[in-house]
Amino acid sequence: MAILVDKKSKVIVQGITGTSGRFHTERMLKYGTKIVSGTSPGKGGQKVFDLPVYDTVEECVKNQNADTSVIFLPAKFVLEAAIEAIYAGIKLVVVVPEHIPIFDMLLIRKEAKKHGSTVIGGNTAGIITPGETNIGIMPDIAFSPGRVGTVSRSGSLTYYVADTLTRTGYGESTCVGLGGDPVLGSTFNEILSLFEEDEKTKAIVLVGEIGGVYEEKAKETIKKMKKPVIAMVGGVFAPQGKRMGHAGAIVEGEMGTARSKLKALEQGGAHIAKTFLDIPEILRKLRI
Amino acid sequence: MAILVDKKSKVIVQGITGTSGRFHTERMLKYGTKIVSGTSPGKGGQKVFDLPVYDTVEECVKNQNADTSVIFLPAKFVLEAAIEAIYAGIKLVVVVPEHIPIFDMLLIRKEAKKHGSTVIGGNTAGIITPGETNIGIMPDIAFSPGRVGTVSRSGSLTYYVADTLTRTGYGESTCVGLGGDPVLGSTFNEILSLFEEDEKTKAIVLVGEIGGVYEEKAKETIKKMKKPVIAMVGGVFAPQGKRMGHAGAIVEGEMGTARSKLKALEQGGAHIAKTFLDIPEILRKLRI
Amino acid sequence: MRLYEFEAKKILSEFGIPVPQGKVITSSEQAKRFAEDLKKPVVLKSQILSGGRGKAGGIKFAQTPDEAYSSAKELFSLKIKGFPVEKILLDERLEIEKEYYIGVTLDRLNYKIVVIASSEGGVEIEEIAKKHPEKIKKIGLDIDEKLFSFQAFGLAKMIGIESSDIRTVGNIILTLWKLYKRYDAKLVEINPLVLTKDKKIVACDARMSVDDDSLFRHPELEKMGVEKRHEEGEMTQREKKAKEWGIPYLDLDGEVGMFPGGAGFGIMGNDFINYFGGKPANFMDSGGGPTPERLAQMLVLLDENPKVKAIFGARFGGISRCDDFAKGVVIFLKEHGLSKPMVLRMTGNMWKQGLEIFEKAKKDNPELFKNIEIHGIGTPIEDIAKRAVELAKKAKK
Amino acid sequence: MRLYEFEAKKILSEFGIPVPQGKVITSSEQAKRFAEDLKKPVVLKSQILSGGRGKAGGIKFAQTPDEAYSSAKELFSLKIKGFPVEKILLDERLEIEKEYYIGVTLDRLNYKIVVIASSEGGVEIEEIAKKHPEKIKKIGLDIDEKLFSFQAFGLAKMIGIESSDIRTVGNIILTLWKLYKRYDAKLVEINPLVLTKDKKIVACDARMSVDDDSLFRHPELEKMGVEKRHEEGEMTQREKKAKEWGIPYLDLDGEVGMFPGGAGFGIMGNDFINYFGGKPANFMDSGGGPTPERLAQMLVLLDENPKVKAIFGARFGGISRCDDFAKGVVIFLKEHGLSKPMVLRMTGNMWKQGLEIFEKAKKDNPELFKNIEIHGIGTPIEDIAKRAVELAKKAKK
Repeated sequence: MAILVDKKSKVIVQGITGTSGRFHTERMLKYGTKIVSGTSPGKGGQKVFDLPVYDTVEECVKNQNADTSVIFLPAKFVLEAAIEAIYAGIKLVVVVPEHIPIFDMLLIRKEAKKHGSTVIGGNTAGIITPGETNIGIMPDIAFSPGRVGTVSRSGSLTYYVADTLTRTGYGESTCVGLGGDPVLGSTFNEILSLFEEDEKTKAIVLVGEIGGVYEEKAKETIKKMKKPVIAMVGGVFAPQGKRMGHAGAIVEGEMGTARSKLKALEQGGAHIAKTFLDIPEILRKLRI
Repeated sequence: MAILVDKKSKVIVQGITGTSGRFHTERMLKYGTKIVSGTSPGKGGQKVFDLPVYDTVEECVKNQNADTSVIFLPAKFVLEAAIEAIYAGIKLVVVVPEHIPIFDMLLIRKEAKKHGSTVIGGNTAGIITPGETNIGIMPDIAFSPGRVGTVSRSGSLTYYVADTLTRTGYGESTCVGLGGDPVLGSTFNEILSLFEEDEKTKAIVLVGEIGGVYEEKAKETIKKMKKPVIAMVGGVFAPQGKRMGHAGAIVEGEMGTARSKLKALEQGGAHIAKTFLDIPEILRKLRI
Repeated sequence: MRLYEFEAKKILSEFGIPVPQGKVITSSEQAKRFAEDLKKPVVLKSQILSGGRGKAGGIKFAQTPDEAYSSAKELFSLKIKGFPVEKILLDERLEIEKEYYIGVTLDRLNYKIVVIASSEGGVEIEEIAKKHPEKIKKIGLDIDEKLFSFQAFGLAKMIGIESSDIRTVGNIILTLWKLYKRYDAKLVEINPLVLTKDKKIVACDARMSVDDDSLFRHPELEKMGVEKRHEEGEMTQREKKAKEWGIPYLDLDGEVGMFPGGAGFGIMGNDFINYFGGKPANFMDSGGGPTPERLAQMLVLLDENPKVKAIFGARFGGISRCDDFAKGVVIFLKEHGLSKPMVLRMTGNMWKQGLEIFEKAKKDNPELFKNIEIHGIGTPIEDIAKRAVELAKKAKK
Repeated sequence: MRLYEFEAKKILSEFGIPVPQGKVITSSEQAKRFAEDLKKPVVLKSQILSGGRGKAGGIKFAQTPDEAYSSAKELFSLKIKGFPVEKILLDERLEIEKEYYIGVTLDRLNYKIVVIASSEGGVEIEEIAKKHPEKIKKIGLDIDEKLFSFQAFGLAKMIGIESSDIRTVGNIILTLWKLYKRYDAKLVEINPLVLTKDKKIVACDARMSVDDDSLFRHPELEKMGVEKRHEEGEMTQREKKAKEWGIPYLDLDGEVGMFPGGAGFGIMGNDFINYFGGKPANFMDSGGGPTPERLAQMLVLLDENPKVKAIFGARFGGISRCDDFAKGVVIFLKEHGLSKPMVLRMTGNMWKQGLEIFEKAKKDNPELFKNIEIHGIGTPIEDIAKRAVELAKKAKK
């Protein structure tokens, strides 16, 4: 098992005719991801890697029972693309582009909740269930199938964690990129709850960073969980009031410091890892 | 019994410090209507006929358990006033002013439905349960307590009908002014259904006029009703494309003609009255 | 309240929707001159506030400036539904490959704004709905809901627009919805939306109707010269006068002058007159509690109208008192006099006092009342209507 | 991204919210002149992008133009949080009767826009929240929900505004929410909103922060001179240079130059350096698959910085390939050279090929690599960080 996606997921690429849409479609296909079609309004009827291109997501759903979408479009087109997918009945929308305007994400989130869809991102590296499907831009090389679930706001940290878990033989059930933008389609809480229900997942690694309050809020969920959560938070020494690469990575006032996040996570019962090497060590101690 | 309002209704007047607010407050009080307070933002603390004036409806609800509101304000302030009442938990909002912009009424209706409130009007003469409460601008003189429910889009026709019912000894359970505006807070269907459930009401007189489709749609409800409905529709000889006094009284294209309304009502099983004198005659035949 | 085609097109064009090159002309000379400037075949379209313009001969085509001149001359001599053609929209003539319908309207019953598109442009939407309901595609939106681009693209797709054009047509649909919201419209339609032989998308004809009651928040319409008017047809001189006085008033074809209280009874009273074999000369609404001044204005409108042979008066004293009403009428009779016979019923609040006022005035000056019959609660209103019809018939002889 | 107080006040004022009479000045002479024009006591407020301005002595009062001159002079010689004061807002000094707080902000967790008001103006809202949570009133709205006037009036009422003023204050709250929506703001607050002794309501101080990522739809901000900047503090020269190059870069206080891949690792790598006893000189993000040109720019930023004593490099080849990365770095070394010691780890996609490229280049020109240590997957990244700290310490001696 896995969460959110597996080898049966029927994936469409929104923006498939663009440069990065095309590039990552090829990569994902190579991994074995079941991509069924793509969209590009005004380019319906074209083909990309033998996949049909449609004008609307509705057609992808009607013709091919698509249930998952990954968006490769400039940030300003994401609002439309994500809501189109949600309205068409897509159950998981993966928003790869970064710097989505906050107001747009608020509306996307609202519509997603209303229609029962899940959105991950913006600025997510995607989601991978190793050995089954890889949706987004995560590099295959770091990942191997296994028993740890990972959820992270950062792509690069995800790779280091995956690499660590692969080299120490744990592997991953599913790895979810929550995204680096300030307002996200999903929260740590929601992904943690999914892992808690997933049979294959024995423990969860949560990787947070400065900015926002999603980590702080995860405390409540972790408290109620049976599975152990190992948490790592970047930015303990981050400066105040300055964005660090990710749109969402900024300490504003007293909100969003790594220390407050670590404190909350620890209060919730998470095991804190300072470096990547701590992760397999904690897993060993927990006898996972 | 009665529908929507009775002697226990705790009424507030929105716009109580204005000329017509003041005038009708005095009239309603004289009838015995239980007016508990009024609002006028910025004039909180004043008194009108010994009634407290508040800045917000919320205060009327908190301090006096108000459950009904009647609005006496210029059309352009009705959107705010009605939604304020709805959000504050007022269960019945009576919109007396006419010429409420259509878009405003759409939003009022949506919020009312969402919050479980009923709105009648705009451009309603109000609602009266004779002998108990009179909310709006209906002249007491025409009405007497009794067993016929009336619902009408026109104030003047309401008075003629009431007068007829009074003089022939039937009287009225409750008389509801649906309103003369093009988009109304309540529909014939909804009021008919309330009368159907009301013990005191033995028959219903529905008075329609050209414009809109509320009468046509009443057909479905009338079909399902056990109580007889007597219908009268004004404007059989109305010209095309011209507003007749009421903002809503206009035949646009093939929509809203009196003939189509009468046809639908008759198909639904309503007894058609051409003139006021027909009403008591039909009632007699029905042995009401 | 309906806008002229040229007004609607001006608004569309301001919002970036392509319309034909065109100009409003008021003389045949202008038609020629503008046709010369255009250097293209043209179409001349009478600007009237009603449908069925084509069938009434209100649209003409012209190949040359001279033809434009003569066509314009013909149109300017035309009356459509009784109203002379005063303005013509002279548009370049499009070479049409395909016609579509797009529109935004109000569904009052479901409290929705409905965006509509059809592959069958060029005919009335009601007709398409009857003949090819399957060729009409709709999206219903709440007032606080947004139309998304993808929905507009999808609508374009559904009516068979080519993939390469769905952005263009979709954006026009989106713009139409924005414009609808922007102007508190009741209806905006482009019919037909045309795909020309050279593959351009153009709004060939447009219709727009706005909510009269929202005009207070659209001063920009007034700036464009859009004033309160009928949904169909022009206002008569008398209607304009009544409008200035603030009296809801319509001229009708008959001979019974209507002097009622209340819009609802105004409408129903007109039916009564018809039921009893007469024809009303007008519709009128007094408003609640009319002042003596307003009563005078109402009666002037009837008295001055040569078509009016007799007057049907009805007053239900509600908020307003019958005694005040009677006083007002008496003042008018004394100051102006009434040249037509009138039958009047007065009932409701203080009706007895009202009748007494009339009685007294009549005693003082019987001459003023020689053509006036006044009734109270004892006479059904239906009998009054019958009597008015009788009086009108008698006066006609 | 934060706006200066004077920018925020300009926007408030354009929306009709009353602000004190004021002017931005850049010299003490201007201070004097404007104080003379005003003919009133004034307040001089340093324009910096951070809180705590008052405690740092950044605000001064002056009774006379001469005092304004000398106060301005003092402020212009001041550094607040390391940045010189370059602009002063000179405002008329208000005679304050009562201070309130009103603001609109984002609740990311609940995905709501929150309208906030408090009777306790003049202190930070976080402080009020701690000391008097009961004195804060809030309304949470969805992005597609409207704030109604009555809600704004109600909020004003709840914080104890007099009935006679609730329309004025309510309308300011409503305007603040409109302005928040209009500008894609993250925060707009008026603190304090002041009731003056002569009973006027004035926005005495204002703070506004907008969503950097929505700037593409706000060209009007650029027109006002608002460019991308920090939430707090000014940009350094090097940060501005990096910004021109499109590289996310921050100057920090330490001596270890950070040459990482990925924003997340950039943040975490800084922590690692600290954990192991060092201090990073910067934060940097390469973006995915940096070009040779970008790699060169990144290294230039570090090489030119005299504070940087050693460089910590990390590359996880994901979408980008390690061989391409190695090629880019080699090109830079050949063309520019690197004057600082660097320890670099490269792993992931094609890491072996990348190492081979380095090995070959080193063999060809060992001199270029004399200060560079290159590691592969065999060495944990933590050890690399430790080594970078070591190298920096050694270089400092």
